[in-house]
Amino acid sequence: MRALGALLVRDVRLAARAGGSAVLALAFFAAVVTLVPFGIGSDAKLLARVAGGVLWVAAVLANLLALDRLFQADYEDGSLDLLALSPLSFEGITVAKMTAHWLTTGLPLTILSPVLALLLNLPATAYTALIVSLLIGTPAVSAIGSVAAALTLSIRRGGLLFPLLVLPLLTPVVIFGAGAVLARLDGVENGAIWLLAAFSVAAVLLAPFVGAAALRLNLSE
Amino acid sequence: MFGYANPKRFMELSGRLLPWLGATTAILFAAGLYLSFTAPPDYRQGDTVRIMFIHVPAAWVAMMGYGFMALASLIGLVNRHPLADVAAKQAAPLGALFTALALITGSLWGRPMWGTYWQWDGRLTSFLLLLFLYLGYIALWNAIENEVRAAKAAAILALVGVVNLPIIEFSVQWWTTLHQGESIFRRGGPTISAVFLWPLFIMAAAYTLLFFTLLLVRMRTEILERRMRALALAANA
Amino acid sequence: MGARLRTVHYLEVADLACVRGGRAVFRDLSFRLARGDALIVGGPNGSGKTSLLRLLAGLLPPAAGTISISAEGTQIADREERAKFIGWLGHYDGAKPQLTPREALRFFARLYGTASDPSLLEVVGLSRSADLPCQYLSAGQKRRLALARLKLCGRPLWLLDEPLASLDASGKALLLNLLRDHLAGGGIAVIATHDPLDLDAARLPLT
Amino acid sequence: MAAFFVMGKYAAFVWPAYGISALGIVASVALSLRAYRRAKTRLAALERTVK
Repeated sequence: MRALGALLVRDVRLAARAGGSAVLALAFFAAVVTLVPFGIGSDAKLLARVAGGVLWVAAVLANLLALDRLFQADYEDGSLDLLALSPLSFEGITVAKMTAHWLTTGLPLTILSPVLALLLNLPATAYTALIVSLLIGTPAVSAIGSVAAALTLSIRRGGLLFPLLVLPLLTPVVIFGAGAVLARLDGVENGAIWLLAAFSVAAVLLAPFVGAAALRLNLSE
Repeated sequence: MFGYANPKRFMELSGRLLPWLGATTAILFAAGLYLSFTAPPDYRQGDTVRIMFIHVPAAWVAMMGYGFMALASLIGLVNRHPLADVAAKQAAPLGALFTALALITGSLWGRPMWGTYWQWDGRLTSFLLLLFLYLGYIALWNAIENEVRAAKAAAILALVGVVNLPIIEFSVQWWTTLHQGESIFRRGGPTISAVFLWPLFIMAAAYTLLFFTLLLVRMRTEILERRMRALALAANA
Repeated sequence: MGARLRTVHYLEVADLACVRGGRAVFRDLSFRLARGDALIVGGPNGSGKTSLLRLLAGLLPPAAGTISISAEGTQIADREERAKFIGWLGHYDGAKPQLTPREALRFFARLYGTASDPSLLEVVGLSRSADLPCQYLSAGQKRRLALARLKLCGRPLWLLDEPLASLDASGKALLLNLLRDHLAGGGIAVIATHDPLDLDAARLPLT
Repeated sequence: MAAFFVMGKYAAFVWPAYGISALGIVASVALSLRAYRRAKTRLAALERTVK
């Protein structure tokens, strides 16, 4: 366990440092959300209606920014070999990487989201739903993203292929996440948040094993 | 030779089977098309019902194709048989083709009803996502140089995809109820009267056989190409 | 955890074969190394030196043949089990550009579960640049950091891939000292290199 | 015969649907067969040079 903690602390430190992926993802998230009104106009009522969806899509895209090189940096500079030879199992490596990514990208995005929701005139009642849905949904993004990162780590320009692999698998997260915000907006209770939680729990529990299988195959061929 | 195991048996077997498979497919297509055009127009949809005879079979093969790909990937991963990887690799472009045909015919079929070519209806949206899953699989396979690693990575992706398909299907259906009412496909769908069952069934059989015929042809091509690579490698080693 | 592993009695390789990209790199390779033994693997590029080391490390599955370690009285052949005995020095040093040598060593100590030993930085001659992010270190300095990590993890079976690369004269002397201490302490080492290394070791030229 | 082509005023949808499907199927059959023939001849040529 100490080994897993060591890798987690190292990755959080690396991401948080200047030039690390954490700051980059936040800036990208803010940029995309700020761009939307220029596209669809500043009509407050319209913005309020699409705010939940826009914030959710922008959050998922911002998450992907840091995900495709989750393992690739270590693969290219020889660290992955050292991790493979450490007491840490491949499952442990994936858990550490997934958690580090969520702590440095998923969580900060969730914390920043209410501020950006102001820009989109999200009604006050929906703020808790936005934060809760992002809090529950972003771990699934980190989980599924880390599996795709493990699959594409040996591809030099895997960054282009990465969204294509991940986005179809993330549609349920966006549907239930944005759906939860919309449900709150319309004052209806349709269980979106519970479906999101179920999907997230499943993704987080299964990802380490699938990610480990992907790491093993990429290292042993 | 350490290189690629030479599946002599598969080549012989498929060589003998293909002519029969091709002939049967052609006959089924002829019969299916004849029945499709001689069936009476539907009392509600009129002649657009004929599009159903090529939309439903394409949709069926699109889904069956992904299931086949996932099964072949599982076999390839579990007992490392290279033939399973070849089958999975060659099933993908075919599956993608039939998914695209399902989307196009689906949109043409819905056009008279909806007034637009694209309607965010549950079934069509699911096929759009299925197309992305196919494209992701094909792209992943081509992006990795090392053949064995590509086969395994794609296999894992196919298995992750097939596990996610029902979830994606459910979430899209749930999502359509959120945003607008029923659509023609899901309001119990057009109740298919008996006279339409025969053309539908024969066309579905024709599409399925076509899938497997083309699959065998493409697998044989892949095997020949792999043998060429092995020879070329051995020649200048 | 690190110290306890010193008791590897021998490394046994029996008619090992390796296939890379559909081509047989080598086959029917057998040798046995006991405590204190070293093996220098020579041969031109592409003769499979790195592949052999990766096979021994358990990072690669052998196409044929077996590799087993006898440690603490048991025979271990499983790839991921064997990996826990390996001290690895690969082509790349695994130095994270944003981390400083001190932070890197502290990370490896916690990762490998061994006591962090800051004095190692002096031993390998990095005391002056201990707090400089690795991106500013020279290749030789990064290699010295890798040597410090190798010593720190205290693993009994060292696998070194072109260890002399980018090392200056004093670096070479440092490597030899570390190697001799390791072997004297009952460790085993397999070294893939072109350059002459005056170490009394068995030779295995891969054609 | 003309009624057949009008397709009960839905000709603009039925015929493109069949047309595109036919195009897709015929193209995939042709491409697959051509690729096979090309691979066969190139392999035969390579085997001759290697012998």
